[in-house]
Amino acid sequence: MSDALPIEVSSPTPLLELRGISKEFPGVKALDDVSFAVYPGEVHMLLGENGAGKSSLMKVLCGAYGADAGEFFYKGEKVAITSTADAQKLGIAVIFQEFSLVPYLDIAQNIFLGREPKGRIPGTIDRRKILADAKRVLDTIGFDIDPSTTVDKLGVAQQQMVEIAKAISQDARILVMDEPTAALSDRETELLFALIARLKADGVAIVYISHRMAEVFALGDRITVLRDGRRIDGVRPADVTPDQLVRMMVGRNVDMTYPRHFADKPGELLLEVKGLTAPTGISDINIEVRRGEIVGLCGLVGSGRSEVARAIFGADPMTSGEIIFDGKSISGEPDLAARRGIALIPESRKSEGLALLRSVSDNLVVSALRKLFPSGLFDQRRAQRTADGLIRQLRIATPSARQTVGLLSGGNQQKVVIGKWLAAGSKLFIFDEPTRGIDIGAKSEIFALIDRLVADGAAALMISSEQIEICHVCDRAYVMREGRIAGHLTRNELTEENIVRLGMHHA
Amino acid sequence: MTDISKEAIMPPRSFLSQDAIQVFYRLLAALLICAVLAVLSDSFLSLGNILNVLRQASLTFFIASGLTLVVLTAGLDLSVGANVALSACIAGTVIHKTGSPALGILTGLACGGIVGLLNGIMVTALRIPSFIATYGMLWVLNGLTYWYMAGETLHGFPAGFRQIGSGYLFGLPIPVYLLLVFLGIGTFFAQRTIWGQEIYAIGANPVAARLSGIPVARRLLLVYAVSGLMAGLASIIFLSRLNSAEADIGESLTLPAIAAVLIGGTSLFGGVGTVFGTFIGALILTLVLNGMNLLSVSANWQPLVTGIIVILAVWLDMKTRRRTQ
Amino acid sequence: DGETIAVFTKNQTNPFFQTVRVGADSMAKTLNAKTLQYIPTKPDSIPEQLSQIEDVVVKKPSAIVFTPVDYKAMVPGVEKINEAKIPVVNITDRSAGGKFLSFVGADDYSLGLETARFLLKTLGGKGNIVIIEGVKGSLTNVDRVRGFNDALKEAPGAKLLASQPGNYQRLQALQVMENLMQSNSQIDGVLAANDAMAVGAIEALDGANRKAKVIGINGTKEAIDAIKSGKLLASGDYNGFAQGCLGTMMAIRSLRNQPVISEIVLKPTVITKDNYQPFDVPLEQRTCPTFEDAGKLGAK
Amino acid sequence: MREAAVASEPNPLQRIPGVAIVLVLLIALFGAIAPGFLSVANLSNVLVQSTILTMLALPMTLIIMTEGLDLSMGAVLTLTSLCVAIVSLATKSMLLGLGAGLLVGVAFGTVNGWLVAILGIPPFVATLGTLGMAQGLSLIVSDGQSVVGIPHSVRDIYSATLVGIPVPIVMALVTYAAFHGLLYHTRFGTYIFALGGNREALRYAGLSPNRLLIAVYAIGGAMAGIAGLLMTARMNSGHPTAGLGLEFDAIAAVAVGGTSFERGNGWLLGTLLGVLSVGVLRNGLNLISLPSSVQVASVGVLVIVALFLDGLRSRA
Ligand SMILES: Nc1ncnc2c1ncn2[C@@H]1O[C@H](COP(=O)(O)OP(=O)(O)OP(=O)(O)O)[C@@H](O)[C@H]1O
Ligand SMILES: Nc1ncnc2c1ncn2[C@@H]1O[C@H](COP(=O)(O)OP(=O)(O)OP(=O)(O)O)[C@@H](O)[C@H]1O
Ligand SMILES: [Mg+2]
Ligand SMILES: [Mg+2]
Repeated sequence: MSDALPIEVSSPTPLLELRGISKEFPGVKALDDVSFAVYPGEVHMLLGENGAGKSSLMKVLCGAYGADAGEFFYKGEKVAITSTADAQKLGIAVIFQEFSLVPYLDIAQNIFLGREPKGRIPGTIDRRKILADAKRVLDTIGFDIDPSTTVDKLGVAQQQMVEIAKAISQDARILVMDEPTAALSDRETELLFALIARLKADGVAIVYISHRMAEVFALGDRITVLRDGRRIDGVRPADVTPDQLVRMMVGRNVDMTYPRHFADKPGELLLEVKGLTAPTGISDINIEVRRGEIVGLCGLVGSGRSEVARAIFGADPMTSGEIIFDGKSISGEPDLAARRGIALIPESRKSEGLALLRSVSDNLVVSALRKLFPSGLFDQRRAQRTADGLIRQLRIATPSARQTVGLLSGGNQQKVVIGKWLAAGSKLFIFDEPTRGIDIGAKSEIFALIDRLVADGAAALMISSEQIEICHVCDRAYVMREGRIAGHLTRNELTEENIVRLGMHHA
Repeated sequence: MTDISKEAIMPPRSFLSQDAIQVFYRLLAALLICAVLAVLSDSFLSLGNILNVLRQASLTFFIASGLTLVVLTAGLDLSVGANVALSACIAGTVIHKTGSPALGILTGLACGGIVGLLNGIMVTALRIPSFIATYGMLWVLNGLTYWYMAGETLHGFPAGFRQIGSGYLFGLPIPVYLLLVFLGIGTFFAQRTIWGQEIYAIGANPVAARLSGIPVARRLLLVYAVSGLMAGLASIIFLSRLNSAEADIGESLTLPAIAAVLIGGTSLFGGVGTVFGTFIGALILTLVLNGMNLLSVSANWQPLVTGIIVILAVWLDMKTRRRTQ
Repeated sequence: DGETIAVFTKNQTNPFFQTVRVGADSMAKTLNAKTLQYIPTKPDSIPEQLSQIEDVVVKKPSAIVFTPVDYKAMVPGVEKINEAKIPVVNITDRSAGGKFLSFVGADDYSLGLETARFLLKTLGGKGNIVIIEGVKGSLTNVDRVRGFNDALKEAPGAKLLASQPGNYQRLQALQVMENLMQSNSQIDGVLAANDAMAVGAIEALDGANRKAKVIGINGTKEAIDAIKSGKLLASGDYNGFAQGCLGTMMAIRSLRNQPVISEIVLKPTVITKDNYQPFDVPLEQRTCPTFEDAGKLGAK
Repeated sequence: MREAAVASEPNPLQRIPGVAIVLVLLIALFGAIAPGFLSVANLSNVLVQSTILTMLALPMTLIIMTEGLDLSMGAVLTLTSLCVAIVSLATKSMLLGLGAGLLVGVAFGTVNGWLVAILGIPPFVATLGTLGMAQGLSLIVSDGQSVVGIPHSVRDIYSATLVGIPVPIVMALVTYAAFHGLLYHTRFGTYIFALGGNREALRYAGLSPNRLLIAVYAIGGAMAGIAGLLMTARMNSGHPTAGLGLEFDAIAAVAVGGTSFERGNGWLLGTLLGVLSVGVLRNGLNLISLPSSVQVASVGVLVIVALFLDGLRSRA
């Protein structure tokens, strides 16, 4: 489907055009004859399901992957992009989905990695200049931080801001952003949007990958949809409805209202957290979760939601308080919590959720070993069957259960993390940003799944930075502020305004 | 439906698992070395020599098999050799003092296991990287053994006890039976028990393993204790085979054991490898030394040849792994 | 009285050096002096022994009894001792340089030669022989193996089948012997450069139910036991105990301005079934030779 | 928006304690109980004795920062030391000897780097292999014998002084300064952090991690060459087993110094303190004449204690 440009555009020649790009990985045709063009001063949204090939296309575009077939044109002239250096010369800069920061270098060194200002002695770095330059870049994106802070001390959101600063500093003509807001709070997201508006005005072409429908319509000038490595269509936001877009992406109708079968009367008490205080900065947390409920846990980034989740699961130690699960007090390591029926779907799937080099099957059964093989004897075929079942149930896009999990797309990796707890038969699911980086189809599937789980007598505690999601699916929610519970919202009170009001400092 | 299109891109399922393929390549390499040696030396292919090679490989294998589990968790145990020395000296003394081989064997195993457990405690409770913790342990053990032995040699053990290392049963050396037994146990443990699976998971990503509900600290303790226990077993074999022990016997055992694990295809980054691979690794190392002895290769060349073999083996392993992925 | 004598030996693991140390201690006790033992933590480590020399020069003991871990590499160390004007006696391996009050040692070459001759005589001057060498590059090994080879030259009927390294290690010697037995159906004699390797070779022979005459070197307790039981043909005695005694004695005598003997090369003894009794006593019960004995033992 | 940095104290300060506490305690302890420990002559001994290890531990720090390891360093040092001896013996020139040692060291370092970077062999395995090769070559070139009779100019390097300071100490100080400058003030140093911390970041920045990696290992080889010269000078001869096992001492010193084996987190000054701790411990124990078996165990205990202290701090 490499038909010519789909729609009329302001400028006659695109800044950069890719024609007939194909890219194959062992067992996966990641890109199949994809054509794609960006024009100066536009925000080009790239949409698609998890594993559709968005990140791959961008990696081809910036020279990180070599394409198996296809041509590149810069301002109408044929060029070769075979390395990141080639791409940089053409003014292409990328904010990757995975961070490309060096932990023990400071912010300034990270921003200018490979482009350090030269000092007087050959080979040395002009320290004063690099700090000043970094400060200037950070100021343009409104990020107020000391550029000599080492990156290992930064939170996820702060790291994302450094990534953005790094891309901006290259004075790029073409800027690719792969899910830049996935880790950002509302405040930082606003800063980013303002920045995008400014760059647009300067004539920078922006390619923007996102799974958030709101952003697509708020920012996009043009939309290209990929599905299974193929380009499906190119449209303008004004010409489509979200439902139509979703259909293009997943090839079928998806219900985006996340229907919940709300429990009329909540079941018995499953989890009771009393006065939980932990050295990680949370204090006096009181939470109750009943069977059949989905309870939200919201607040700003850094308000301590993840810390609560980790402390309940036993991943971090606690200083005082009590956690009562299913009538019994628990305290100890995660293996105890897991055995009693608590599941944690952690914030960072790559570093905390998966063994990236192992197979999908290995990852799916790892939490359920004791349940699947009560005798203690492991049976590969049984594991494989369980995995195949989960792959079907969760619609995980993988060539087989034997595929290395690290080669799946981000969203599919997330499904594997959820899948392993389904296999374990947990009773309480603690989701820490379960839909981060997950496509719309998968999102509704995951919510349907959670709904089914709780309907069957399980319960969920869900952390999400997307307040809409909380409002749609939760029975009620706790709002956190600075390590404490700032308030509780019932089903009727659960609105975005209320969440924000309780979560802000001047509530 | 998207499912159908995704089904279409699945490659045909290969019949053999990745590990099986790697073991197969290794067997091939071992056979190749055998073929070369058979051409170069008349005596190589004799039954006697083959049993001989197996028996020599068994000592390295006992140490290396426990070590394999440690390496599977992305750890390392540099203290195995020193552990063998201490355990052998203690077990030997007990046999001399009490006259009871059974008691001696038990003390040797217990000594090895306790040292392993201490390693495990350093790695889990004190959170010292295993490479460093076991290096420290190596010197502590050496100090203990030197002090305990004070330059003496233990020798002369009951004939029954000596059968373990030097006896035959139905024409096969007893260590070869032990080798087969432990090869079986090790493979079964690693591949067919959930503990084995958990060990692989820990090696692949310890943080994720912990958050998946695996009792990481306990499994690590187990793994280091098993490694120590196997060193204890090796010390018994050593003692009964050589009918003697002294303080420095461990020195020349550690690096060959590590080399056997690596040649056997276990990755130092954890999560990848098999006990059977380690067995073939031990076999390849032994074959090379056996060949050099049979061909009377000068001593000067022996480290050089061993070094090249280690690099070649691992490089070929990576080559074949990439292709079959 | 009350002098401190620093005694340097090569390692803590070889029984031979233990006998040297016990000899030194025993002599020092008799003469009312004290010993300090300096042993590298890594066996035979050159840099470590050099560091220990530097440290001991600061500490200034009354005298030093010195076994170089390597007879050539340690010369700068000896020169440092000389510069610090600490009297030093050389024992065991003859240092290639530096000034010593006295040398007390055995001659590795004749030790190798005599034991090998004894083996060949027992075999009637013929038969198939293998040599198991010690650590490549160590002086003791070079000289012993040279002695072995020269003895073999005197017996044209004997044939050298192989000369392979066992690195003074028991296990390695055992495995080398096992391997050599595969390619040689008839082995009559084994010349091992130390007792541990000789005993390793005997284990290999026993394991294969084969017989050969084996000799070792050092006269360790283990070797004496093996000679007693008829498994080992002979062991060349290096007499470490006497070396320790006499080295210490010379050092103390010079401090007390008594005459010393500048060179004592102990004659090799080939310990066999016929003469092992004097060696079959625990180290602690052995008595040091007197100064008069020393004169007879091998003064040139 | 003002983002509070989570921990505002500078990075190295956080790590000083483990190794620094150990070193200070050791010096205080031996100063109190070991006669002569605090004398200038003895302290100078400790420093001179630590120079060879310093020269190996500094590049080892860089290599470990790239999530690598060089097990061949001791064996390569042995080989370069022999080369220095053989060449200076043949040509009567110290400089030619040094040149030969450097050449061989760099060659081995480059091979290590090539095996690790281009062939992708894990560093532990690659350098375990080259360890064997260097050891074998040492035996072959020397035929297992010591090399003696080398010119005095070589030996003088170890015993000479420069404005009253022994030349080896001067060399070690210069080396430290050079490594410090290299790691913290040059682009190359920045890239070393990235090699361990995030190799992808380098690739996206248009730099070749492979070439950088080879350079790091080659530096290790070159330093083994220079240390080989010192070793030869120290022994006034070349010997085929002189440096065996030194690589583990170097690794231990790096670890004691607080460099972690992950994500490019390295600290050069810590390494220096680590080397000194090992040196002070050995020297002090020699002076108080504890039984040798205690000395053997002591280094093990030092390593464990220092890392335990670090662990305590990082958890606090
Ligand atoms: N290095 C690789 N090796 C093998 N397969 C890969 C590799 N990189 C990506 N793939 C596969 O290519 C396909 C496209 O992946 P890609 O990361 O481009 O998806 P995506 O659209 O960015 O998805 P997401 O929204 O989840 O980030 C997926 O099936 C993925 O598993
Ligand atoms: N008070 C604080 N000031 C600055 N940074 C903080 C603060 N508290 C936490 N952080 C850091 O911010 C990052 C995100 O915070 P954290 O995970 O604690 O919050 P959260 O409520 O779970 O938010 P989210 O899950 O949305 O990231 C973490 O890396 C944490 O170290
Ligand atoms: Mg993606
Ligand atoms: Mg969080």
